[in-house]
Amino acid sequence: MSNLLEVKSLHSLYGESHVLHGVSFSLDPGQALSLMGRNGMGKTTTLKSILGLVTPRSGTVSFKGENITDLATWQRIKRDIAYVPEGRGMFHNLTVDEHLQVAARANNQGENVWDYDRVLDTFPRLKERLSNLGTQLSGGEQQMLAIGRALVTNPELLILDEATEGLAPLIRKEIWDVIRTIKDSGISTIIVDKNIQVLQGLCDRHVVLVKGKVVMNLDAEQLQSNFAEVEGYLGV
Amino acid sequence: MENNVILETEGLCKYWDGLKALDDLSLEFYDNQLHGIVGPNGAGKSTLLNMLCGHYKPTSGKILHRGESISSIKPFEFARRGIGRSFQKTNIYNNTTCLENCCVAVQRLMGGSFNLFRSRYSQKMLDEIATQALEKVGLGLRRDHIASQISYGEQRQLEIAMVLATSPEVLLLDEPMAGMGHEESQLIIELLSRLKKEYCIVLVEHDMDAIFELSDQLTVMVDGQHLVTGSVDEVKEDPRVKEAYLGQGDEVY
Amino acid sequence: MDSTLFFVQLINGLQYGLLLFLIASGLTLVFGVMGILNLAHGSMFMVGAYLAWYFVQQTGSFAASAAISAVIALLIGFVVERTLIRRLYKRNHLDQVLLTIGMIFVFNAMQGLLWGNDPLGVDVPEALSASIPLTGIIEYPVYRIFVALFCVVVAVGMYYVINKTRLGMLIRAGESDREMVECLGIDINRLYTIVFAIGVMLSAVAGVVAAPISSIVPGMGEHILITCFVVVVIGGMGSIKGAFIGALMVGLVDTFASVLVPELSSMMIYIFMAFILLIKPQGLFSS
Amino acid sequence: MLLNKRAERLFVWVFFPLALLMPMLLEQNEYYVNKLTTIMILSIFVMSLDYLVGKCGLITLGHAMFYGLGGYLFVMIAPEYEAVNFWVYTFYICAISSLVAFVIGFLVLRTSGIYMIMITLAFAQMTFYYFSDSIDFGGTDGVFVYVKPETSIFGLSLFDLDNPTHFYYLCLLSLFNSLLFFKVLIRSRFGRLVDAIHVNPGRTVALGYNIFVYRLVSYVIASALGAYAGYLFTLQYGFVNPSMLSWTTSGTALVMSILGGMGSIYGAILGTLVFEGLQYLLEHVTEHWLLFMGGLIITMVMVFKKGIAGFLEDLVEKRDGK
Amino acid sequence: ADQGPIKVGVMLPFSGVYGGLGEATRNGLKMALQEHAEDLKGRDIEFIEMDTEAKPSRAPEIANSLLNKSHADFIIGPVHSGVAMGMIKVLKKKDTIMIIPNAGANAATGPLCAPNIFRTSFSAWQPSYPMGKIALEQGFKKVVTLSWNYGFGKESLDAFEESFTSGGGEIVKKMLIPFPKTEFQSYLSEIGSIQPDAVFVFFAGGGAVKFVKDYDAMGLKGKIPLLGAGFLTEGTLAAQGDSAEGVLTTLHYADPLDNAENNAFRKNYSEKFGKPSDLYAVQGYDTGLMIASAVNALNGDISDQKALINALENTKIKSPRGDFTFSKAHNPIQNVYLRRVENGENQVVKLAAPDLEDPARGCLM
Ligand SMILES: Nc1ncnc2c1ncn2[C@@H]1O[C@H](COP(=O)(O)OP(=O)(O)OP(=O)(O)O)[C@@H](O)[C@H]1O
Ligand SMILES: Nc1ncnc2c1ncn2[C@@H]1O[C@H](COP(=O)(O)OP(=O)(O)OP(=O)(O)O)[C@@H](O)[C@H]1O
Ligand SMILES: [Mg+2]
Ligand SMILES: [Mg+2]
Repeated sequence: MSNLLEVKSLHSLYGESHVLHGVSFSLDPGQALSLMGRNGMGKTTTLKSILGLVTPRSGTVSFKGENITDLATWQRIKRDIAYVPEGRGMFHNLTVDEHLQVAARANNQGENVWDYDRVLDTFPRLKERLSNLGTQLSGGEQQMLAIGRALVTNPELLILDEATEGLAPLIRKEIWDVIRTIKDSGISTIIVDKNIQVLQGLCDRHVVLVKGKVVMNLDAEQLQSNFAEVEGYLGV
Repeated sequence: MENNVILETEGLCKYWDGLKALDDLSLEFYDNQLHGIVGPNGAGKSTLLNMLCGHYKPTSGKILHRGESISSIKPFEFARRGIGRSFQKTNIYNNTTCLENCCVAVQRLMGGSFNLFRSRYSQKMLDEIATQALEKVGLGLRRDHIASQISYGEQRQLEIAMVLATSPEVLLLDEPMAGMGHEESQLIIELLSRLKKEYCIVLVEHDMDAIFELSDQLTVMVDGQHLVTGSVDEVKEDPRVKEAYLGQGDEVY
Repeated sequence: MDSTLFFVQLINGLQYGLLLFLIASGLTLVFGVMGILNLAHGSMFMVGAYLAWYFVQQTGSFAASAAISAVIALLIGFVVERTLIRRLYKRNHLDQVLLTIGMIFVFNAMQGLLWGNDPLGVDVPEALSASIPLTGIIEYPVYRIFVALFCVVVAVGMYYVINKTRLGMLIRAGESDREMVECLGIDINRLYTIVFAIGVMLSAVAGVVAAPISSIVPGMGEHILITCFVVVVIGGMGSIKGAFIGALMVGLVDTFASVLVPELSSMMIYIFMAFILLIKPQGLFSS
Repeated sequence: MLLNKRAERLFVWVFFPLALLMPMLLEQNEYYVNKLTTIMILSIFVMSLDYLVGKCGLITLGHAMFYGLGGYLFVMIAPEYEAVNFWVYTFYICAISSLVAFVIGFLVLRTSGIYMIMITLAFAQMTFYYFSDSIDFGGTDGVFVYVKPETSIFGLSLFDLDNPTHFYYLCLLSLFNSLLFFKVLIRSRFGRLVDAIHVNPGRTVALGYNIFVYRLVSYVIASALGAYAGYLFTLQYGFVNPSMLSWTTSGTALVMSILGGMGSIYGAILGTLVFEGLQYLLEHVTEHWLLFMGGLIITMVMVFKKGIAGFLEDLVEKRDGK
Repeated sequence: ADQGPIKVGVMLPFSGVYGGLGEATRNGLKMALQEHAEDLKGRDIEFIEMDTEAKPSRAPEIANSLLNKSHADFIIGPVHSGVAMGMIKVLKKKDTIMIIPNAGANAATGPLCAPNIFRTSFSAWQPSYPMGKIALEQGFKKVVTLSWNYGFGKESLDAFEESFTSGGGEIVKKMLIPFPKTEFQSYLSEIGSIQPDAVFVFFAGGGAVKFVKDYDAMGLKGKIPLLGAGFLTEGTLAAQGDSAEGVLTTLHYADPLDNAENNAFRKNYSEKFGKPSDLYAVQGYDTGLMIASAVNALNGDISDQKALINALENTKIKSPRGDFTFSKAHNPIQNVYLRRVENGENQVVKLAAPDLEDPARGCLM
């Protein structure tokens, strides 16, 4: 049984404050995993620890069976992981066009399904704004660009932190459709979002974090049966 | 309940070299009402808000505050007139406590900002008002935490607390619920439904549940153009709105 | 001023402006584009000039000297970034001020130790030592024309790389958000080391090219440093086009001020800069 | 509490009593007394810059303009061969330089960041060249002040400025007052705004503050104090030279302030003391002092992440923690 | 009388642009005192060296340190005129002797002259004044003058102008260039369009190198004669190369000056320090001679300042530049030579002004 991603008892700290207390979960190829929890429970920190943006004090992260805990962020990304950060991470001095160009690449299998044009077709709004700087975009447009910038790297694992925040309902639906397409094409995803209904329909695994600990780790059916409890954890 | 027009726009336009981010918008915002604004991404909602608070200068058109044109006054004077705003992108004082964040806001009303000698800690009342603002948004427990070290959602709450602390009469809120958890959102919704009895609130939000629940008036914008303004029910049923913004209503999104 | 003199002064101004761009090019890259506040830029210019002198003495060939000096500068840049600058990215800009001022001290001391304090000169390379008659009795040295052309080549090259290539985009993106660039799978540390080293090399190459038409003296870097900042800032941070136009403007202003308003000529470029910044607080072409 | 860091209190309690005793410990050795006086004058100057840069976030490379102006103003307005009153002229000089700062600040503060650094530099360079080109003020050679002011207030003369020890105490007092002044200022309501504007100017505007005015007030205060330091420096030896106005003077002050720990105010004294002290020591040990000075500065940037003050604070905290 | 060592404070720039000058001066000084060790009547010399970095604002502090901490008997320095002003402020009328081995500001032995201040070099007036007459002799009627816009430069141009215009010459244009700017193209172009009979300049060090090279590169060399105060070609000839050939300058010294003292001095100096001597070494050397001869005259007892000043005033120095004495204002009364650059050396053409005395305007001594 080979996992795509395996996170084992991560402990992460910001300075002195201990945020993750042994987070473990794993993700199979092609699966979508949702990371749920209230504000401040450590979802973003978990993602950052996976990516090496936060250095865990202990614990391991393995990707495709390889221990990547000690690799630099860019080396992990090079193994075909893409990241849409919370807050979008726009470059203030690059245009929309450049955001996409600078990121675009075929993945390690040589696939280039999500190329520049396809992303623009998916988000026609961006096409009209090609020569604007990233920070001149509206909030939602920035979000689209952030997702687009992740897609053009043709990832095997896509990590989305609050990717639908600030999007209009129609666009949000489109994004979910895109994610579903991505998933169907065999790409794995980790999604942080607050819309449980959607996550329920989309994801194969659900991990609930409370104060930096995994309190529930469920598959789709288990979620169904424990829905109320999960909602309790999320404060719905 | 009396419904005065507090804020008004007349033929407001904002062009970003060639792009009409906002085109000929005329709206009225009433006291003691919550005016929701929705529209697809890039419709010009934030742009509108940014002009209402003086952050951007209109390309043309007028903004009237209690009947008086204020399109040409300085940004800080908008706030002095009681027009407070929160930002779409979190915009707080990162390195100090939540309390201190709100104190800055409260102090504008309390005065003494040019007092070079009097200690900033000397007036209890200032602290109290600031604390109340924090408690209103449910951040009471985070009072003495450093703002950069609370979570994103909490920062959003702080964002609102700061606006409240300035005791505005108009509240311009740009996606205050974005990134907030359910419980916190619920808290804000409750808060806003209380506040709208005292303030004129302009709310931009993509969270439809919240917008529908809260709005007394709802404006839909598309591509910088005004599409429709009316009560929630009127707007919900408008086919153009469904097409441009909401979708057919059968999605769970 | 009659029209021929005007014409000559115009050439002088443009030529000086181009030279200024060349001298400022390293700063434009390292400070303007990458956002590293390197006050030791002037020292690198000085080092370039001294290296040029030294290797001309050793090899007898200006071209060889230029090549060796460029490589040495590249190495210096590499080492400085790896050992020092790299540790400061996460910290305040002002720490970079402190660091690079410390570096100025060290470079100045080394210069004194290695090459002494007497003024030195490098001869114009034989192949370019001719002059062409201009007007009246004035001649124009071919080497200066060569320098001007060289500057244009550097300017065009830089503009192309920074604005049109993926590499250039990455460098700019790095100035905006290093972490995010890493999240695109780029080894930002290595990229910045290389680009910083290239910036240092550009500064030093400017020193090499300017050596035959300047006097090589201690402290030559500090005098030019401020002018370089003026150039970059007038143009607007991060804009190659801006730096280029800024340099030309400064060259022209300085040249014509010294002829037309000699009493004010010492202040003129500062008056000019203040004026520009009061009209455009972000410089002429800032993004 | 006024001094809110333990390290800060520690420093103040050690430094000032020691400084009080210094002339006695040095047995009135005029040189050392003078040297320390210079350091204290510089500290005042650096402190005013530290407030501006570290506290207000207004980075300037033109602060020496006011330092020089303090000296030149005295030469300009005081009669050449007559002892004027020190306090009256302190007032004049601070008032005039405030006025100058007001006008220049009005222009300069429209920009920010590197652009502000450069435009402050521009104004400083203009003044620099004005004085170095001027015939009336001795050009690059500078001018002398022949008669030092007397210091009587209400007929009571506390200090004899020709006596180095007296002058020392005057400067020590000035330094202490500057520190106190800034500490009170920072703790004040105005200080809260200064902090807020430094951290997030945009937000402060949105809260309804005219941040320009607060910045201008800070700029004027710091400039006036900088001019006062320049005035003291001029009086110490009775010599004014355009190099007081040069950008390297601003740069060195900036270095001292960063070294001390930006925005900590008392760090300005630390930074000046360490910088001047090191230079003094190294100069006496080796002709290549520049090399070692440079090396030490580089080492200190690497080691002290928040300047010497920050280092001390961490040290004290760590000790307390154990 | 105290018999401890004689303390000699040295305040010179050892780093930066003027570093080379400071070093040469110090070498000359030490060499003279060693050569004349027996004149010191058994007293040792203790040197206290301070780097001025040529920064005027630090000058009072350093001078003060030599005066009050080291209690120096003599303070030698500086190179830079602005520094000299700062030193004089502190040292004037104090119980130490200040000897200026280079800085030429007229004021030092003019309005600011004092009994305890001496100068072994020159006043800015001295090297330039004779050039006016030379220019007239050569038949130049219209001259452009040019220098950096600072004290020394302006004083040099004024001195030239004084003698040149009083003899009927005309200064068609006076150009003052911001210090330390070395971008001369626009000025040279203007000279090219004015086409004067000759150009008189004051530059030193790096500026001199650059100016002479640019003058050549712009095609002016050989068409319009270039005259200058001697600093234009002092210590810069190697860097100037061929461009300097034919330049005429006036100065109180020239390296190839043929007299017994100079020949011995140059030989000894280059043997001792492994490099050729220069003007600044000579000036330092003469400062040493001056101290030695005064100590000798007083038989080693220098405790009486009046007597010491008297002895210093009356020394006649057998200098490599030719013998010289001191004026009332304590500035050398010395020969000024006309020199032409030939084969990379300042060859003496003739004696331009024998025993020239600075007018010492404003000195009340
Ligand atoms: N830079 C930081 N320094 C110190 N503490 C931090 C920092 N960033 C986050 N924290 C703390 O770590 C905890 C986890 O934060 P994290 O951002 O991972 O939460 P989250 O689950 O993503 O929340 P949200 O839904 O609000 O984004 C929070 O309590 C927060 O206060
Ligand atoms: N500074 C700017 N320069 C150029 N174009 C801009 C600028 N700011 C906004 N725009 C453009 O104006 C349009 C309106 O933007 P605005 O931010 O008002 O949208 P919005 O309705 O708030 O959208 P969202 O819901 O996504 O936040 C967008 O297309 C945006 O790209
Ligand atoms: Mg998060
Ligand atoms: Mg928006």
